[in-house]
Amino acid sequence: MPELSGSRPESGLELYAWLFMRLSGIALLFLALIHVLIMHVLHDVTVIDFQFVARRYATPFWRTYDILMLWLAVLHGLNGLRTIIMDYVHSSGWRTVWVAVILLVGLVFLAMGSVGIVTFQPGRFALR
Amino acid sequence: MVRFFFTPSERKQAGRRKLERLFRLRLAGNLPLRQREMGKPTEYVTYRGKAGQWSWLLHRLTGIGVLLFLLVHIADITLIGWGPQVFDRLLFLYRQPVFRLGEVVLVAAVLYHALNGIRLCIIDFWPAATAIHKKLTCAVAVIFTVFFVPTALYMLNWLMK
Amino acid sequence: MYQKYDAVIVGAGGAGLMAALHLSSAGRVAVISKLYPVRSHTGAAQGGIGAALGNLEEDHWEWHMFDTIKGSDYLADQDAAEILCREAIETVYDLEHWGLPFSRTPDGRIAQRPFGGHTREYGKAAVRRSCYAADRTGHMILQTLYQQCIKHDVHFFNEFHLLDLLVEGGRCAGAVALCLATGELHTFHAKAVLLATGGCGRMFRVTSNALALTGDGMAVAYRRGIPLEDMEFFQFHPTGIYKLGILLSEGARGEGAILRNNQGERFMQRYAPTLLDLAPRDMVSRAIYREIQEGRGIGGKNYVHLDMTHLGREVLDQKLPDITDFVRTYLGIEPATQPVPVHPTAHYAMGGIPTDVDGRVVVDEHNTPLPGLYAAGECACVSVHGANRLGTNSLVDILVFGRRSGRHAATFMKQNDWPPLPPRPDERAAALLAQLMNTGGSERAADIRDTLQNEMMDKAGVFREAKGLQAMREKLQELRERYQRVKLEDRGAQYNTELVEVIELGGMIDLADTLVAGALARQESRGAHSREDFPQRDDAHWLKHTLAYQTPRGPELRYKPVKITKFEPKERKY
Amino acid sequence: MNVTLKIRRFNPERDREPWWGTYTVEAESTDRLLDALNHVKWYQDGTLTFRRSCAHGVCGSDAMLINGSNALACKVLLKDLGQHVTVEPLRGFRVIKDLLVDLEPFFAKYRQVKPYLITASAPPANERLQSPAERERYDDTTKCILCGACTTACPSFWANPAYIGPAAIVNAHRFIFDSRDEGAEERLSILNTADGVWRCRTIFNCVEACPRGINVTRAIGEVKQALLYRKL
Ligand SMILES: Cc1cc2nc3c(=O)[nH]c(=O)nc-3n(C[C@H](O)[C@H](O)[C@H](O)COP(=O)(O)OP(=O)(O)OC[C@H]3O[C@@H](n4cnc5c(N)ncnc54)[C@H](O)[C@@H]3O)c2cc1C
Ligand code: HEM
Ligand code: SF4
Ligand code: F3S
Ligand code: FES
Repeated sequence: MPELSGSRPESGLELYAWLFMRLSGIALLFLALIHVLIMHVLHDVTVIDFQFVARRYATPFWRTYDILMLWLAVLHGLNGLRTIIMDYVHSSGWRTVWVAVILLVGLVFLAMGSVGIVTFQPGRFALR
Repeated sequence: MVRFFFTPSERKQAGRRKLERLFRLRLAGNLPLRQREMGKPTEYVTYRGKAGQWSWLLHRLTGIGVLLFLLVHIADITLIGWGPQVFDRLLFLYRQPVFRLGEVVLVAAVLYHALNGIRLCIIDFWPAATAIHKKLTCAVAVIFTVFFVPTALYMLNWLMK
Repeated sequence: MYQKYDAVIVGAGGAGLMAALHLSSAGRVAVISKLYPVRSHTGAAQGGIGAALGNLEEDHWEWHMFDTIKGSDYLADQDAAEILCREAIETVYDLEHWGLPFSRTPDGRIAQRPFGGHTREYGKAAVRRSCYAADRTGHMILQTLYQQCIKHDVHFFNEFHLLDLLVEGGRCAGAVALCLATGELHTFHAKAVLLATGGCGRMFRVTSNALALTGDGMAVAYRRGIPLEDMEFFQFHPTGIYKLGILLSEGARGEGAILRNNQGERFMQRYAPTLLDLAPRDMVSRAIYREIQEGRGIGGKNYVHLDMTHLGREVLDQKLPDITDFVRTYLGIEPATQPVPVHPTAHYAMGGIPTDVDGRVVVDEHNTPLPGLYAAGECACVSVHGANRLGTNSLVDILVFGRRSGRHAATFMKQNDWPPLPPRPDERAAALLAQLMNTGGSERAADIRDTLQNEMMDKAGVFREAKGLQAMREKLQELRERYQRVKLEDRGAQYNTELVEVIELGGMIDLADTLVAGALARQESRGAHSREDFPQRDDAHWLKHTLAYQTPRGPELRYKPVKITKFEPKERKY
Repeated sequence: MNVTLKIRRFNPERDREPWWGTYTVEAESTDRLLDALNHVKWYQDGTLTFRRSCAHGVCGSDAMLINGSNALACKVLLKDLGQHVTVEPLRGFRVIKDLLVDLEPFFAKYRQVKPYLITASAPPANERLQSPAERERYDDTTKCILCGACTTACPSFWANPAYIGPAAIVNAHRFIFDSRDEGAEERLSILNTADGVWRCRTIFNCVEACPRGINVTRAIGEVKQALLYRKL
C-alpha cells in the first residue's frame, strides 16, 4: 500500500502542546479571572496608578502571581496563535517564518514582562 | 520515544510524500485541476453549523483578541520601571472612554474564553461528556450572562454619573 | 487505453472482494467497479449470514443443506448446495479472523438468530443459524473485505463501467470498461476475468435494490453469447417499506416481529402453521398478496402490517437499529409503538450467469466451461438457490463461491498464458457508445425505464400468467424499439452518468426479455415463480434449469438437468 | 408540493466558473431529496451529475451540502427542507462535476490509518472470543459508511486539508478499541501528529453531519485520551 498524504514522523510536540493548553487554561482560569476582577473590575483605571502598583508589589506574593500569570498567558496565547498559523498557513517555509516570529515575540515579551515585574523598585522613585 | 526534531532525511521523506500527494491529486481523473472554490472565510459563516461551530469561532476570536491586549499590556506594564511620571501619563490614556469601553469588551472576551475553555477541558478529559455538549454550551452561555451583566453594569457605572 | 493484468475482477461487492483477496497474492490483479467498493450493495444486507456454527443450539451443515434444497423447491443443484453449507462455517470464521465485528453471545461467541426457512432436524422447528452484526451484517462484511483488500494492496479501478467482455477463440481474453472520470475506454487484457456485478432488481418498480443494481454483468455476458440460467426465478421479499421498497430485514421476524392483516390477524398461521412468519420468502410474499387480493390489506390498500411493537424499544435499538431508523426516517413511524406498513419488494435474482462449483462460467447444457471466464455472487447462478433463495444464503453464496472462483482463477492464471487479443478489442464497446451518443432521438430513457419497471411489476412479479407474460413480451419489443431512439442530453466525456444510465437500461431490457421468456415457457409454479394458470409444481416436466441464449429473434431457451444427490424432491410444506 | 431546487452546477468541459441552476419539481412531501434530484436528472436536465446508489442511507454515495449543512440526499425528506432547497457539493474536496467531488484524497487518508485488523497471534480454529461488552466498546464507530459528510463539515479541515479528518479517525477508533486488535500502537503513532487528531478543535460539526448518528467527537476524544495515557 502506498504511504500517503502529508504523513510526517510522529512527534510528541502536539500532544504536549495540547495538554499544556488545557492545563495552563485551567490555571489561567483562576489567575486571569482574579486578575481581571481585581485590576479591571473592582478597581477601575481611575484608581489604578503608580502608587497602587507600588503598594501591590510590596509583597512578593503578587509579584509571584503576576510572573506566573505572565508566563502562562503568553505561552498559552502564543501557542494558540501557533495552532491558528498551522491551520491557515500551509507552506512549510511560511510556517517556519511565523513560528520564528512567535518565538521571538514570546521571548521579547516574556523578558520585558519578567524584568519589569522582578526589578520593579518603587523606592527608586520619590513617592508622593 | 517522543521526538521533537526530525532528521534531515525524515524531513525530506515527508516532503516527498507531500509531492506525491499533489501528484496523485493531479493524476486522479486527469481533469484540469480546479481549485476549491470555497476555502474562504465565507465557509465559516455560510455553513449551517450548530452551537459548536459558533462557540469555536468565538473562542478563536476572543483568544486572539485577549492575546493582543496581553501583549500591549505587557508593554505598558514595563513602563512602570520608568517611574511614576511616565506610567501615570500612560494611565491617562487608559482613562479615555474608548478604552474604558474596550475594557468591558476585554472582560467579556476573557470571561467567555475562560468559560468555553473549561467546557472544552471537560469534554477533552471526559469524552463521554460529548453526549451533553449542547447542555454544556448552554451552561457556558448562562454562566457568562450571570457573571457578565452585573460586572458590565458595575464597570459602566461612570457612564451614568 | 490498454492494460495488462493476470486477472481482472469486475465488481467490488462481497463476491468480487472475496475473490480479489484470494487472487491478489497469486499475481497482478485489477478490480474494476462502477462504484467505490464500499458503495456496493452488499453493504445493504441486513439480517445475517447463515452457517451451522451451532453456537446457541445444536446445528449441522446437513440440516442447513436440507433447508436450502427444500427452500429452493428442489431446483438447487445439490452438489453445490452441499459445498455452500459446508464451507459456510469456515467462511464465517475467516471473516471473524479478519476482524468482522459480529454481535456476540454472552460467552463471547458469534451470535446467531433464527431466519426464514432455516430449521433443525429437517424441518422440525426454527433454528438459530444466521450469524449477524446487529442488522448491519452486509455493511460489516463489505467493510471487512475492503479493509483486507487494502491490507493486501489490491489494485482498484473505481468508477469504471464494464461494457464488454473479450471472448477470442473460445477463451476469455479480457474486458472493456469505460472510465467514468475521463470517458476513455480501457481494454483490460487478462488471462482470467471474474464477473461479480451483483443483481438486477431495478427492472422492477418496487425494489430493495440500489439504483446501481441493473444487472450489467449478466447483460454483457448474455450479449457475448453466454446463456443466462433460471432468470424466471426472481425473489420478492415480503417486507419492503410501503411504496419505497426499502427492505425491513427478515431479521425483524427472526427477532419475533409478526405480520398482520387489517383484522389484526396473524395470517401466516393459515399459510405455514409450523414456521409461521419465518416461512420462506416466496410463501410469505404470496400470502401477503393473497391477503391483499382478498381485501384484507390495511385500509383496503395494498399493504399489510409488520408488527414489532411487542419487541420493546431495547431489542429494536440493539438488534435492529438500522431498520428502526429507516422506519422513523422514511415513514415517520415509531416502530416500538406503531405497526409498519409493508408489502413485497423485488429483491433477489436467483438466476444469472451459469457456473460450476468453482465459479467457471459454463455455456451449455453439458456444463462446458468457457476457459478464463468466472462469475460469482448474485450475477452468477451456481445454482444453490434454485427457485427460491433462503434468507442469509446469499451472503454465504457470494463469499463461498467468491472464494472458490478466486482460488480456481489463481491456478488457472498460473498455468496459462495471455490469449491473443482481437485486433481492435474495444470495437464493440466503442460502437455502442457511438450509437448512443448519436441517436439524435427523442425518447427519454426515464420514460422507457418507468414503463419497464411498472409493467414488470404487474406482469412478471409475484404472480404470473400466460396472458400477462405474453403482453409483457410485446411490451418489451416496443420498449426495445423506443430504446433505439433514446435521447441523450449529456454529451460530455467526464462523468457522463446519463450515458451510464442509458447503457444500464439497455441491459435491463435484455434481462427482462430472458426473465419473461423463461417464465412464459415454464408451465408450473415452483418457488418464486408462481403461475396462476399452472399452480402446481410439475417435477415430471420442469425439474430442470432454464438456459436463455440471445438470438436476433429474442431469447432461445434450452434446459439442463438438476443435480440431485442427497434429497429427493418432496412436497414443500412448512 | 412544488419544490424549487437551487443547485450548484459546474461542468469542467463547458464552464469556467460554477453557476446556480434552478429547477422546480413537483413532489410529495415525504419524498427524499434524492428523488427530487433524480427527477431533475431524468425529466429536466440529463446533464445534472451526482453520485447515488442505495437510496436509503447505507452506501454513502450522496453526501452533499443541503441547505447549508451536510447530509445524505437520500436521507432527508423534502418536508424537512422547505420549498426552497439549496444543494452544493461537499466543501473542501475538489469539485469535478456538479455535485460530484474528488474522493481520492479522502480514501487515501482512510487507508493511512491502517483500517484493518492487525494481529500477531495465529487465529484459533473457531472464532476469537469477544464479550458483548468488549464488542459494545467500539460499536459506534463500526457504523461508518465513509460518506465524507463529517470531514467536509469540519472547519479545521476546510482550513487545512492536510488534516486527516474525522472519518479517518473514526475508522482508526474502530480498531484501536477492538479487543482483538493488536495494532493500536501503530495507528496511534500515525494519529499523533500535527495533521492527526490534534488538529481537531472539538467543533462538533462532524457529529451534526454524520448520517449514521456516530458520536464522532467522542471517538476522536477517546483517541486523544488513548494517546495521552500512552505517553504519560
Ligand atoms: C436490502 C438488502 C438486504 C439483503 N440482506 C441479506 C441478508 O441479510 N442475507 C443475505 O444472505 N443476503 C442478503 N441480501 C442479498 C445480498 O446482499 C446480495 O445478493 C449480495 O450482497 C450480492 O453481492 P454481490 O457481490 O454479488 O454484488 P454487489 O454487492 O451488489 O456488488 C456489485 C458490484 O458490481 C459492480 N458493478 C455492477 N455493474 C458494474 C459494471 N457495469 N461495471 C463495473 N462494475 C459493476 C458494483 O460497483 C459493485 O461493486 C440482501 C440484499 C438487499 C438488497
Ligand atoms: C482564562 C482562562 C483560559 C482558559 C480556560 C483557556 C482555555 C483555552 C483552551 C482550552 C484552548 C484550546 C482550544 C482548542 O484547542 O480548541 C485555548 C486556546 C486559546 N487561548 Fe485560551 N484560555 C484561557 C485564557 C487565555 C488567555 C488569557 C489568552 C490570551 C493570551 C488566551 C488565548 C488563547 C488563544 C489565542 C487560543 C487559540 C485559539 C484557537 O486555537 O482557536 N487564552 N484557550
Ligand atoms: S463518520 Fe459518519 S459522516 Fe463521517 S464518513 Fe463515517 S458515516 Fe460519514
Ligand atoms: S468538526 Fe472537526 S474539529 Fe473535530 S469535533 Fe469534528 S473533527
Ligand atoms: S444513495 Fe446510498 S447513501 Fe444515499
